[in-house]
Amino acid sequence: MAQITMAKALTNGLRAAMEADPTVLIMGEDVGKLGGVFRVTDGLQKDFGEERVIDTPLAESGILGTAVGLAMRGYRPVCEIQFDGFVYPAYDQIVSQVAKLHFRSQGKLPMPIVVRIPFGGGIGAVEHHSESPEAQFAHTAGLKVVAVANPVDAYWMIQQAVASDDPVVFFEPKRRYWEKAELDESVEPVPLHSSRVVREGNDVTVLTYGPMVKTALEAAIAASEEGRSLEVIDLRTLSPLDMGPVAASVRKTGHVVVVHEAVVNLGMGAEIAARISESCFYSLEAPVLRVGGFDTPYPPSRVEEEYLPDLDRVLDAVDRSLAF
Amino acid sequence: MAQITMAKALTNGLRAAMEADPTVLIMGEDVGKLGGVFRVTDGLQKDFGEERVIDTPLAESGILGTAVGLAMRGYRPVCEIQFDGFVYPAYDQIVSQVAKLHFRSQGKLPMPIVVRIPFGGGIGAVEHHSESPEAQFAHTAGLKVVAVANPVDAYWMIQQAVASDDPVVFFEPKRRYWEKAELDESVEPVPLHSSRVVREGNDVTVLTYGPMVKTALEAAIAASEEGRSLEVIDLRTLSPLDMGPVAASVRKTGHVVVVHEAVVNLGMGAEIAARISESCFYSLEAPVLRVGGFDTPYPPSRVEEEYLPDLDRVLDAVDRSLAF
Amino acid sequence: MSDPELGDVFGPSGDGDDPELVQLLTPEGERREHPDYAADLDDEAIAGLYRDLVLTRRIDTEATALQRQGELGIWASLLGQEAAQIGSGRAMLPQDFAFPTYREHGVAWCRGVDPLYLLGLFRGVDQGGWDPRETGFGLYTIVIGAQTLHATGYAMGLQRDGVVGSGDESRDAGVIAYFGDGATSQGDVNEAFIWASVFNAPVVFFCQNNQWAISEPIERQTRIPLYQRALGFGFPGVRVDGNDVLACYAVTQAALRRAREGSGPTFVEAYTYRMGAHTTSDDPTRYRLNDELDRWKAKDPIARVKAYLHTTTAADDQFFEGVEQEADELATHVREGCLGMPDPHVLDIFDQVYAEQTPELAEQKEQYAAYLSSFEGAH
Amino acid sequence: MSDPELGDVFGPSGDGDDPELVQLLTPEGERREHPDYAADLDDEAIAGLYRDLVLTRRIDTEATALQRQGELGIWASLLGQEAAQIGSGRAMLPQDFAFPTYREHGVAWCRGVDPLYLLGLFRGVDQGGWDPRETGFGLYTIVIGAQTLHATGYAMGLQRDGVVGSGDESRDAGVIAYFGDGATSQGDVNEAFIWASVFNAPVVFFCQNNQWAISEPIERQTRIPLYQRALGFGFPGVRVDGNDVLACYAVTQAALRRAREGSGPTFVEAYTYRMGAHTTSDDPTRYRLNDELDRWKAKDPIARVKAYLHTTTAADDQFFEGVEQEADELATHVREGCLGMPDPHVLDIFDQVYAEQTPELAEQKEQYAAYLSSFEGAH
Ligand SMILES: Cc1ncc(C[n+]2csc(CCOP(=O)(O)OP(=O)(O)O)c2C)c(N)n1
Ligand SMILES: Cc1ncc(C[n+]2csc(CCOP(=O)(O)OP(=O)(O)O)c2C)c(N)n1
Ligand SMILES: [Mg+2]
Ligand SMILES: [Mg+2]
Repeated sequence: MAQITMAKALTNGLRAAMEADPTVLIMGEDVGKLGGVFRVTDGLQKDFGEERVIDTPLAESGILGTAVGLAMRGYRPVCEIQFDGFVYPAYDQIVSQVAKLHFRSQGKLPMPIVVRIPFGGGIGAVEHHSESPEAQFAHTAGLKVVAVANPVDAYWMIQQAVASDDPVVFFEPKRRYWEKAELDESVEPVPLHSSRVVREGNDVTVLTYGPMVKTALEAAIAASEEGRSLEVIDLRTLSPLDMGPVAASVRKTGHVVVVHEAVVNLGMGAEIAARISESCFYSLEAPVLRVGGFDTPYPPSRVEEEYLPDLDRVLDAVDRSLAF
Repeated sequence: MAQITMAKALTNGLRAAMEADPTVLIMGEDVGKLGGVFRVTDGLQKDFGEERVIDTPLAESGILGTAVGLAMRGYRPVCEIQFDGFVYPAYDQIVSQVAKLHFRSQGKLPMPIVVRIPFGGGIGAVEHHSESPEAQFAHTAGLKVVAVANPVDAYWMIQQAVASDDPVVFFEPKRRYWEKAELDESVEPVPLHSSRVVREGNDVTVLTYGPMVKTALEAAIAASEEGRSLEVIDLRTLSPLDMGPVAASVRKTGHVVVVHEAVVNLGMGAEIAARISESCFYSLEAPVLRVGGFDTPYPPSRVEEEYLPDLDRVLDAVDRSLAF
Repeated sequence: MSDPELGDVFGPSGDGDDPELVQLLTPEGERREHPDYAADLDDEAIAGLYRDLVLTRRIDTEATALQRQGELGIWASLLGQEAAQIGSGRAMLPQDFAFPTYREHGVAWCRGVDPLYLLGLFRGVDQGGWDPRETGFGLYTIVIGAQTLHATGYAMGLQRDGVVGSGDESRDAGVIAYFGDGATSQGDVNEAFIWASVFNAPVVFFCQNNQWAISEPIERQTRIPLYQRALGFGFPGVRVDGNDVLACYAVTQAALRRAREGSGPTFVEAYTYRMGAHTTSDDPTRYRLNDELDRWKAKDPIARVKAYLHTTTAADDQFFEGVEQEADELATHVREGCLGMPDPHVLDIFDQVYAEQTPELAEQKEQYAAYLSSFEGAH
Repeated sequence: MSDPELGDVFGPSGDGDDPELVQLLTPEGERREHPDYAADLDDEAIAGLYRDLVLTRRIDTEATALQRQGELGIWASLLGQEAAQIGSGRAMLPQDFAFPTYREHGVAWCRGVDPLYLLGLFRGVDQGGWDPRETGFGLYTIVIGAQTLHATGYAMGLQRDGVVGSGDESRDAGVIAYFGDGATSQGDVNEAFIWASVFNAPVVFFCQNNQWAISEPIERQTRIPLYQRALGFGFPGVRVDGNDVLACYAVTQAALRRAREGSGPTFVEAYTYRMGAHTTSDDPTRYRLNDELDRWKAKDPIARVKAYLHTTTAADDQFFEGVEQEADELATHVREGCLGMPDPHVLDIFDQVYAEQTPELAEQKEQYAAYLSSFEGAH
């Protein structure tokens, strides 16, 4: 079977979604001829035309605001935000309109909109190109939020997100766009809103998503060389959270480390820690430890390697948890 | 001593700040002749002129964006956002510019901007007028975030916020604007970024801020009639959090309930719960319980009383904590 | 580069005899000719518009009274703006779609939305109970300007559906985006202009310039007449007497035709006046003078139609009495409907968030239901 | 309402002989007269501009090369836009203030910002190390359009400081907001127009229309010439040949004078071309054709000044050689400075977040320092 990159898997997933449903549209800056700055929409305008793959004016609020109108008319817009840091001009339309219209209309106006956001750091970029704003969307009722970690999930989850009648904020870890995996299309995908154990272990549960899944897996390998067995869970869906596999794991290990690139303060780790202590209070042998960004803006790229959680910082937290 | 409402205390605080420093400006929609829809800036344009109290065009991004430029020129803009739900059009300027310019410039461009946001529900309003977006700002490094709960704090904290060289997002609980208290200006205020025990107790620690402080105090009174002693802490500052008094209380009680109007999922309670279990793991006799908004948009006002945390829901959580 | 003379560009005062202002019916009820616009309405149709105006105003009066009596949380009165709304609303075809603000009660009326739905929103029972798809009337939008982008997107959807410029008049459709003078300052509204222009979208931007954005006069939003904003975006702008229902009808009809034909967007500035407070929570005596109000009273949108109809055979005393009676009946409907409106149930909100319910939320609902029922024993 | 003929409004092709385009120096190096604009520059001053142009281009070339060699994360080339930037930058007085995007390397040069600071940003060492207050040159702003509001606010600050229209030419100041053609679609930029217009703020909106926003041609942002956008907001707009340094200088100077005098904002559209890729990460062969590039090559902003200077006595071979030599030295400075640039220390970022450090962050720094030093033993 051929190896496929995450970027290409997303392209193929989008193509499949567009073939399956003529109401699916793609819109954003440079998504047409250029195929997006990460080439995720490469070739789609050529094949589906300018009416379905729309190079928009340079204005994110406009992208989401017109997407709302298109959705009201029965379309399924897939909006590309060029980089994480540029979603904020569209924030109002996302939280006050996209997230609320189903509720406002008591279900008469579903909002089947996907907001694709390449996110996270590690690519040596300038300011605003390495942000991790997922917690803000997860905090917004009415949105569903997912993050993909590998090409196979990317292929299926983008199709599931497009098929969803609810708005989905879809985070793509840009530093992992060029990682490859084998994609067997005949294997049935798991549901969109489910988390998954990606490596079994007994000593410590490592919870993560998006770009940090790879880091966590590497940490697990390194730990196993020291005789420590880490269970790694890829959360996949950030809202709603799928805590079933998490709770099962925590009951087994009693130790939890949550890892993400986003600032720790009020990041996903906060919610996960709070929920675990609510649901697994007596199983916990140590507090849930959080590894993530410091409470600073994302720093200049020459220090991002030290800013971002890495294998060592994950292992350090594992040590601290076990030593608690 | 005269009783003063929170709205009036804010007016007086702003007036004092404007008298103390000619670079202090007020800007926003309807802040001039009208004195703001809540009359917090009442009379200030008359006394300080249109150059210092600026009725702006109707555009929140414009308000914050021009405030950035004014701050660069040495002014201290106090921006009024008319209602919580209308801060989102300014979100980009707040999180990508106001919050980041000190960092971007390595301290050369301080951003002494105050963003006043009347927030929260309970006033029978239509959509977008009852939101509690504080967690999103607390998650943003570079901002400081506070919430006031009573007229005395309002009077001092607004002056401290204006005097701060850092940007402060200043949340005012609109349902408490007309609550009164005695203001003795000769009593020295506590620092801006400090939390405070507002009622001592031994059985359960109730952590809250803004509009829910009053609710928590009422719950404490009701609980005391049943022989339960609640310690109520007004957090006052949401970023940075002042966890000192919190930890001391938790070590004493072993039981914690966090209360806020905002959606529980990724609300302030999540961070507080995570931190408490990090710092007081062995003191906790029950998980930190959270009382707040459900994971829905703010509902139509005819059900808001049932949606909002109230005395009964706080007591219910207290019971659950003690029964754990 | 010559300095701009502000006097040159600021334009008309809005008086009826200003050439820039399209007017077909004077405040005195006399009909006027305009080189570009004519209302294709016979006197009977004008009598129909009169009825719309009166009934709309009655809904408004009744709702204001209900708010005063504590039955509504708030009410945004359209007093003075009836002609702008009825004129534009009646220019719509069934297949057209309107995106309102929170004040378009007259347009709602034209779209067949039961006024009780409007009251439900302001009472706090729901956030707009009507069906936007059935009525071609979107939900009220409170975040200023947001709906102008929705309108533009919807118009782009019409283009993709092949119902713009197809030549089939029974299918071709257009969109109206309503917004106020204050809204023209929002980024979203200007982005909507750009989108509509670039994609040549079939949308009419219908701005009711009622001279005020709460307490802020129009000078806080622009230093030139608003309809000229369109010049900067490459599509036509026109200022119409917003208190003249015939002119509003004719101008909107022409703009909608253009839209449906595939000739792109138009900006219509309906020059009118907010006769009442911004909402029932507002106190306009703090910021504006009575003589302004008096000047506008003389331009009342209903009085002039009545004056005109008196000169025709289309409306006799019986007609006017009939309309009054209908208005009374409507007021009763509104009042009784409002008082009898059932409160929503808090547990229902959990089901309205998503098309596909989440396990989290289902659980929250269940827990909250259990909590609520724990009180039942106590009573 | 007559249908707009798009042909009528779309305006000039941008060719030099179009009357709408202000041009003072043709691509062939011939000087032209313009009824409204003249550059108050003698040949020596023009030779100075030539030097600026050449040195700016050299900084750009060197930075591009350094990026290719892995020394910079990315670089945004200004190739082709030197005249727009040098012309406008040199029209500024010391007390003026510029708000750049990420591409204004030529303006930075005029403001005395060491190019190494620009490289530092693109290398990822910091986010702009220069002092905006000392240089009157704001930090690079990457979020499209955001800086236009900052510029407007700063200009409002100038008004409040009494340094607008005071009549004292040594004190009166103005602001330039730089932005691209793509940026004109952002809500923020249009809000800046509204603010500047309503408050009559002393700001020049200087739009470098380089025909592209990454892969999107100008038609995706507007259907009329961009300078006409200003018409919709009530202030003058002017289109200048952006490859003509004299015209850019003269037009900007006039606009800045107007601003400083208190006559309000001006929109300047510098009609130019992005000769290179959007940034070093971009591949323009995917979306544009070579013959467009070739047509613009013939309008090179430097060649025409050189051609002109050859017809004067202000510049001889020695002058041109001197400039080349200076350029070589500058290139060395840039290269060596870049290679020798120290990396930042991660612990420093904790101190740069707030003016008043928080206990939380101080603690995080301490813990992280301890963590980092725990590795030191290991090595
Ligand atoms: C984004 C946003 N900011 C502020 C408000 C508060 N607000 C409600 S109505 C209004 C004035 C609107 O004026 P205009 O657009 O002229 O409409 P009008 O009310 O006169 O019909 C304001 C500021 C809002 N609803 N949305
Ligand atoms: C808000 C925002 N959205 C998207 C981007 C990504 N982006 C960077 S440059 C650019 C194109 C800008 O075009 P233009 O304004 O014409 O300036 P130019 O690069 O041509 O100088 C885009 C889309 C951004 N920086 N900010
Ligand atoms: Mg208005
Ligand atoms: Mg460009």
